[in-house]
Amino acid sequence: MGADSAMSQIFPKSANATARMSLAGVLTLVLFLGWVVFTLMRSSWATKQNEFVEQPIQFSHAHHVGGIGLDCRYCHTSVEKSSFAGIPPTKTCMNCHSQLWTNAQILEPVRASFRNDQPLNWTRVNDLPDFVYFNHQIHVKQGVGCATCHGPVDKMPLMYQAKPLLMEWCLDCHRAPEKYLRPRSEVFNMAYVAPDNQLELGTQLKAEYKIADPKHMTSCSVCHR
Amino acid sequence: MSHGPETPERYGLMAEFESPQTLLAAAHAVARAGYTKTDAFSPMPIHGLAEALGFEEHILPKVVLGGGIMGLIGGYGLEYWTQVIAFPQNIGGRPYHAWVAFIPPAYETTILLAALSCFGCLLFLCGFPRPYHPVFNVPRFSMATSDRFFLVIEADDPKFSLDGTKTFLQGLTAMEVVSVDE
Amino acid sequence: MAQQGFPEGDFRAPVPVLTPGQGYTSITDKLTSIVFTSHTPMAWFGFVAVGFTLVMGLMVSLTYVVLKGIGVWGNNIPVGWAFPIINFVWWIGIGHAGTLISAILLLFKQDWRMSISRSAEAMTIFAVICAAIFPIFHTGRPWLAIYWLLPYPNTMTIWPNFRSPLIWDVFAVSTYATVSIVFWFTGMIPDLATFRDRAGHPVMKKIYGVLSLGWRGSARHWYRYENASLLLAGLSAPLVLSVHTVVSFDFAVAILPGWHATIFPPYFVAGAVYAGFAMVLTLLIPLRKIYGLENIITMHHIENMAKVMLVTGLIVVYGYGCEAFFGWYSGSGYERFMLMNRMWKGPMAWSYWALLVCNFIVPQLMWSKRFRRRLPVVFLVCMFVNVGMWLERFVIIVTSLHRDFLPSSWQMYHPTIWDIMTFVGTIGLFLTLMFLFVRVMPMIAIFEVKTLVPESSPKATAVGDGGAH
Amino acid sequence: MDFESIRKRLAGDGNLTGKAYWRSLEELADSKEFGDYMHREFPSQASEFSDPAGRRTFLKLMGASLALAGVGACTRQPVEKLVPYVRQPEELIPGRPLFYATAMPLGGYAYPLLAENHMGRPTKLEGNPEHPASLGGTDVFGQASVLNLYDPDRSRVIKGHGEIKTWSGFIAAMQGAMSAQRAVNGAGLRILTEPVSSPSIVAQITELTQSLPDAKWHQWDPVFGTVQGGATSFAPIYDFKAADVVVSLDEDFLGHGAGQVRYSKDFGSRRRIGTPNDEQNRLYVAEAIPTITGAKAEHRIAVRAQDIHAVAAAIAGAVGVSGSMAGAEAAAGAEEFVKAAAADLLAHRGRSLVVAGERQPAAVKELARAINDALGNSGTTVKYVAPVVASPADGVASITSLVSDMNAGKVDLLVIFDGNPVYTAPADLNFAEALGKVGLRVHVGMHFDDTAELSHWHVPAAHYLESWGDAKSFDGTVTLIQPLIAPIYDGKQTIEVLAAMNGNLGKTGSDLVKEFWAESLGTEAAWRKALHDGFIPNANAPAAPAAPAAPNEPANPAPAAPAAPAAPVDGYEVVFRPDPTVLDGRFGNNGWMQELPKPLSKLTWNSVAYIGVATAEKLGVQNEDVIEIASNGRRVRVPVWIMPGTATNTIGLHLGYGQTKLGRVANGVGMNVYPLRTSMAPWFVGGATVTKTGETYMLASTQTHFNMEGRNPVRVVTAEEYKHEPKESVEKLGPEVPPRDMTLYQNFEYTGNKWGMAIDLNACTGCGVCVVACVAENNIPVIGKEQIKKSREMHWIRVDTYFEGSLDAPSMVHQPVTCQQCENAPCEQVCPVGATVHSDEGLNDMVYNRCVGTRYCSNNCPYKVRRFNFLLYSDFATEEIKAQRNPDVTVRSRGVMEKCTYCVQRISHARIDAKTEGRDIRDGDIVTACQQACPSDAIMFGNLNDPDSKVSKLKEQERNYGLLEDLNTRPRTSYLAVVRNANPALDKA
Repeated sequence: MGADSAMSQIFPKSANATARMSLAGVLTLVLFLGWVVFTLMRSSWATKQNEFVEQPIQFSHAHHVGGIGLDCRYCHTSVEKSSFAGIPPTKTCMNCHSQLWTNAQILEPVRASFRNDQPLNWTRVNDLPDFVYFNHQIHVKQGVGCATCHGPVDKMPLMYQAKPLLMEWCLDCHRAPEKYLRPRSEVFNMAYVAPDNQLELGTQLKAEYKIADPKHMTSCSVCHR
Repeated sequence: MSHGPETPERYGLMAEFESPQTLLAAAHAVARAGYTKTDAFSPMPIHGLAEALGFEEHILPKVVLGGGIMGLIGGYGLEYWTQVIAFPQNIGGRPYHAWVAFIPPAYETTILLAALSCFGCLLFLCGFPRPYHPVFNVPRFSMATSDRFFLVIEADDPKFSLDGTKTFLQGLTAMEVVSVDE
Repeated sequence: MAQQGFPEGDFRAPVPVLTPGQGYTSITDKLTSIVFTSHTPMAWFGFVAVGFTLVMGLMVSLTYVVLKGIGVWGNNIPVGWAFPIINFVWWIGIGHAGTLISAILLLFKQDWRMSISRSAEAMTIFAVICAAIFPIFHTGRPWLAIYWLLPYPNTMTIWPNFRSPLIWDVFAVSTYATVSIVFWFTGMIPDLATFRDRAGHPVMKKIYGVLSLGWRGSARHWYRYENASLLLAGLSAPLVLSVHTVVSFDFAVAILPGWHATIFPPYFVAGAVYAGFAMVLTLLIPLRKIYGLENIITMHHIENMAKVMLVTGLIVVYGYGCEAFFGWYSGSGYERFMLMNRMWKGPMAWSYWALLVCNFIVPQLMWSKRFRRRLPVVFLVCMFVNVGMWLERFVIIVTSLHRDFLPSSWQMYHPTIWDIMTFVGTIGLFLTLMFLFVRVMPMIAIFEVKTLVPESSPKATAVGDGGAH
Repeated sequence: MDFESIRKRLAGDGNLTGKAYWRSLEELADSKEFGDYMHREFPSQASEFSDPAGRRTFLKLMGASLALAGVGACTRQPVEKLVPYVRQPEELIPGRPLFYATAMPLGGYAYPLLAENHMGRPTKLEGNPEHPASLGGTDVFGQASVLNLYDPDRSRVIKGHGEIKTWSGFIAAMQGAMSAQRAVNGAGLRILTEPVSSPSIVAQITELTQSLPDAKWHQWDPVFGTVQGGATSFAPIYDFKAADVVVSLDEDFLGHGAGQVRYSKDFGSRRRIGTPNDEQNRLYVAEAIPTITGAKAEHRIAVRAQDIHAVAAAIAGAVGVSGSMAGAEAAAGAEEFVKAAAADLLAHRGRSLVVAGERQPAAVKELARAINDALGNSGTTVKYVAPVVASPADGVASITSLVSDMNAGKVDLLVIFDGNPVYTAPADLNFAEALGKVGLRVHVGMHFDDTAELSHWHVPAAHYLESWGDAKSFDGTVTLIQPLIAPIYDGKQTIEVLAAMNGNLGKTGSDLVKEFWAESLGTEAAWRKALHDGFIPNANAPAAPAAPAAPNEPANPAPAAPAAPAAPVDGYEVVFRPDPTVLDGRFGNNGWMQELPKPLSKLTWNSVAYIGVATAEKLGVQNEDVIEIASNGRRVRVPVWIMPGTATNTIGLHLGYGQTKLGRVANGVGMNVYPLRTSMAPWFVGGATVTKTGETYMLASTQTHFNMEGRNPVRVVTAEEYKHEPKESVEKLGPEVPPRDMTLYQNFEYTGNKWGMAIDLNACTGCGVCVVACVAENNIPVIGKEQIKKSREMHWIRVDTYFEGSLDAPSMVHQPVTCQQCENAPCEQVCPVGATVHSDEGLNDMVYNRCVGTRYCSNNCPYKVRRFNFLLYSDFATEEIKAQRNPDVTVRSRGVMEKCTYCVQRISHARIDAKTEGRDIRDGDIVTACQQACPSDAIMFGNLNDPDSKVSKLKEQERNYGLLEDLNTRPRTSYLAVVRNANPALDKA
């Protein structure tokens, strides 16, 4: 065993610093990745929040709701009677557009649809996973304003998803509805602004509308079947 | 001899011994002689060697205990917060705070953190990782991990003097005494 | 430790752990040469080849399972758990021997552990790896199970259910894996340093240099090191007991007759150690032959392990007894039926008797010193125990499930080829990892073995060593 | 197995289009020989290849699993389209189902239904509560028939001489043929239909036969109107409500037939006792092979079908029916039974009832009537009216004469409406051969089946949910059929084809039906009301030949003098019965029905030979052994299933299996026993020989153990015990139940709604309707025989059957078991991810999208009611099927656990509607699918916190008990014990 043969110093002085740096580096990297995942889950990339969606017709809610002042229910007829708010049949569009803008190019798809009895294919904007059973009827009834979930639709030239629609977002309200409730009369009012005493009002409405306590509202089967 | 062309700064003097017994004896002698900045090297643990060099330390157990307590509190805290505060749910009619069921995970986290802190603390105290160290500059030191025993007196020891210390070491049945460069 | 005046042949006279005539140099040379040799023994290639082939099988079967669903296995309702969970418990059990040897024997200052502790620890880690495959892949949606079982802040604000023994499992097994690895690595640092200094090739030197973190055998480091080892051992001991206790909770906490039994924790732990030692022997007997380690892993070791097996085996058998007694004494019709079904009436009664033969009858050979010292016999007995412990889990899981409360839901269970491929595959994985480890890492704790050399004791007077320099 | 044949099939008979090619590949995988091949080559793997789930390709799997991964992981959702109407129907509210009254015509009878329609898709059928023949209940066929609508194997094109033709092309051809017939007064024209009660269709046919006096109208249906030993001039209508004692002579009135639902309701009303002192009825049954009617009987004897006449005669004699009874003494081994039954009958004059077997000779029916007349039951518990279906009543005679005409070459034009006579006609008639002698053969049917293949023309028929029409229910009530959807495969209705033959073209079904009823109903309003109600009360259907009187004023034709039938023959007796699930085979391509366990044997996907224990011992066979049965020169091979309680030397065979042309589900499943069935003896024949072949054949049963092992999951007490010590008698049958307060934990309080269910086992007949209803409501997948065999059935509610007593004369009990919604749910505690937790209303929620599939919950469920998607069971590939799915229930994917949730979707809807109306949920607002379908009202669901709810009242009864309650699971579902009102004279227990 020739020990002399081997030089026993195999690393330069700098190696010590490098070693410790790399150790620290690994730790920070792990933490960083964790942070990345955490934010990515909630990012608008994952939730599609605030994304404009390509539609067969560039229908402007801003114009129809904000401008003309149509009520939500003129088109979304079943919002008070059904889980599904309802997408207007072409007929509804033609009610007006058989007189107005009858040869506007942008409306051609609508007329075509009406002529050929071919439905329009809209792209869903506020899209919940298929295992979530959201019901418009009850939310509208219990004083949850359209704008609370759909945002300032009257100011949206093109429709986009205003809220993340993540489960934590739903639960935020299901755990403490008083934070968002408004009088039934104001549900369809786009201009409504929450009063300063929202919590007070909300608590009072909650009692008045007999809204169940969080124990019920956070039961799984309320939304998942 | 492995001196570079220019003479670099000296780390200390290293004496080589043949057996644990001789090393241990030498260590006692060195301590008696009043040297403080010293160290001994052996391929396996030799009981009483560190003490012979006048070394004592009791941090490790305390750190481990601390780690354990953190693990316990952290683990049980997590369970309590998630099951009772964050999202309480009626699971099979069991209470929200089902402390009986919460014991096993808390127990495991306790051990986990204790063990990790023990390992971390060991590295920290030994200053690992430390791939470079002056003593490696001595070629024969490569045998310190197989069958040779070494003793070093560092140059910045107050009592250190090249010749005096060298002769002193040679007096301790050292097989050989060499100088160690930084 | 020299003979302190015991009369000749007194059993209290400590047996030398190593065969006499071992020195630092000879030990270092011998143990480093295993890795730094130019010609690897043919047997090594043989084992790795076999192991690797089986690993391929494992990959295929796991892919198929993930693509098609666990329906390709034999599981059904009522037998919701079968091969995968049996294998999981079996592997986890095997793992326990390693920790037990290196931790508990260390606390009890059993010197003979030193020659075998390292390989046993390695075995632990590889066994846990094999075990971990099953709980993940046996779920219907592994791609979710793999992270939904962990408590992390998610967008659903949902947390795991800490009342479920499966979550306890997640914590226990992951902790066990982590701590074992830490313990194992800590133990290797000085030996890696030895490798660093013995390695010829500069790259090898560098690699081992990095791994050994710059260990130089300083007295202060040794002092802390021994402290740390003791502390880790002190932590591992309760850990290893808790792990199989928690695994047994998977069953004990359920209401199923045949699962719902208070005896399970101690009985499972004993079983684990039993299986573990059997596996250690199964590995070491060939290994010491292949690498000619007879001087370091002596008959003394073999015999001690055989004894431990015998004892733990008897504890396990006592467990069987208790199960039977409780079943009868409970007075519960379900429990009694379960026993009858398990032992006589049921279509799977064969498995119960086979398990008694493997775990109870055959190991009794170990009472005789003659057999304990005859390697083929010991090896054979270990094989029986390995099989027996697998059968034990089969009996507990499958025969209890297939006939539970409502006669209308009683059904049979038949494994499929994919069940078998997956199981055998993990054995291959285990072999492969084990032999790769032997090839590149110190399979025996060099520095510890050195402390067994007589002159390393400070009191010894003899100077000089058996080795040459 | 030779690959040649497969290759040939792949190389393809020319008519395979690209799409069809893949379908045919699947059929290939289904084909018998391929199946066998798989079994031999890959014993354990067969399933993956031959079950529906297994037929997914790897790629598809990959896709699916990735999609699944998407569900949980933070990946983006796939884009979803919204397609609104162009012009929205005014009554429609998007997202809300509409209900329409309609009816299923089967064997000439109407089965009244309410169809649930989601945005134009009929998804679920329920009984019509207003209709006297339904009262809200249905039978299994009513529930399952919605799946036939979407059957992907229905024929989609008109075929003429092997080529695809148009409707006008067909009309042209028909007009040609018809004009030829007009020349000869229709001498060569024959029309073959199934039994018809539809006034409008009858009108069309009459118009035809009047204009062509020599044309003949034949009727054939292998089940309905098929009589042995002559037809009777009258049809009985029973009133089980009024009957204290019922004697059934080989009649399965609870298990089969047009009256099943109403009869079960009435019969059940005499079993759903409220207090221990309520009088319940008593049922005596003499039958050859066990039926669920026999299972309900207090006293049942197994006698050969041939000997029923003797038993009837003996009873007649004992009750003193005038005139000496032939063979009255010959009731071998039944003396005791006869004596007791007769005594009981006499003791209940006017409140008793003798029911004669539909499949027994006229003589037996006449005897039964004589007895009822003698006892003064006629008019109180039974009414005898003229047959509801239009003549001819004797299908066998009808088809026999048709075949002889065909053989004689008298038939130039044969139009076959529905049915598959080539497959079902009596074997001795050689219908297929005779068909070859017909000049022009036209087949109108839903499938391109055996008959279609041998016909020149095939016209796809419309499903009744696509048709306008009318039919009479068993009691003569005229019931209207209105379409829920336009014909999806462009099918034509019988009435349209007939009209075309009559020359009035261009009329839609609705025109024809409406026209027909216009005058009889008068106003449009009346018509609308009739449509809404689904039936026309007491309508005197115009123009129907032999106009049947409506039940309330019975035209009471007197019976002919009882003529003794042929004397019994020794040797083995073969008894043919319609299959409980596929009937005569017409439901063969219906996956739900194939997978619905047969009531007593729990067999799926197969037909077997039911034999008694003694017979089995004699033959030295056991289950799955294949025997060969030979009867007058013809032989079939069938696997054996030992059914305790089958008459010795009797072999029970079910029709409808072993088909080859129907579709992907039916083809190659089971054995075809029609070859044994002759026109002389369509229902039972003696003197058969049986040999053991030594072969075995795999049978898949969902229950393998029929013994209660002394655990009494079903508690049975005698009426006596129950009267004297109501509570104790029931409690002592189960282990002690731990007191509620005996717990370390504080019990959860359920304020507000607290859902619970009670199931009256005394009323349950074990018919299995609840199972099909649940399947339809909850999108439960069909998994195939292999998977069933592996014990992976997916039904959320199952009907357990237990046998007790002697092997030869066992008593049988049924128990529908579904998730018990335990308050201390063992499953919840062990789920690592909290995928199953309790709702505040006490539901045991199952959150599919959270489930990772450890199956721990199932292991820990003592009831084993949890179901696991071991493979990708839900059919994501077959577009047609998707339209049937209930949009309110998640379609579960691979790797998740699923189970009953008390139809939580219905609960949610009721809750939301109640809240919207600002009120509480009323008792009865929520009706679970199983409860709704149950023909004997055995299932009750409601709020346990409402002391006045029906379910609370039921749970107050002394016979109420919880299943395995001793485990302290605290089930929300409880059972009401069976009370046996045995005749002391016979009771040996």
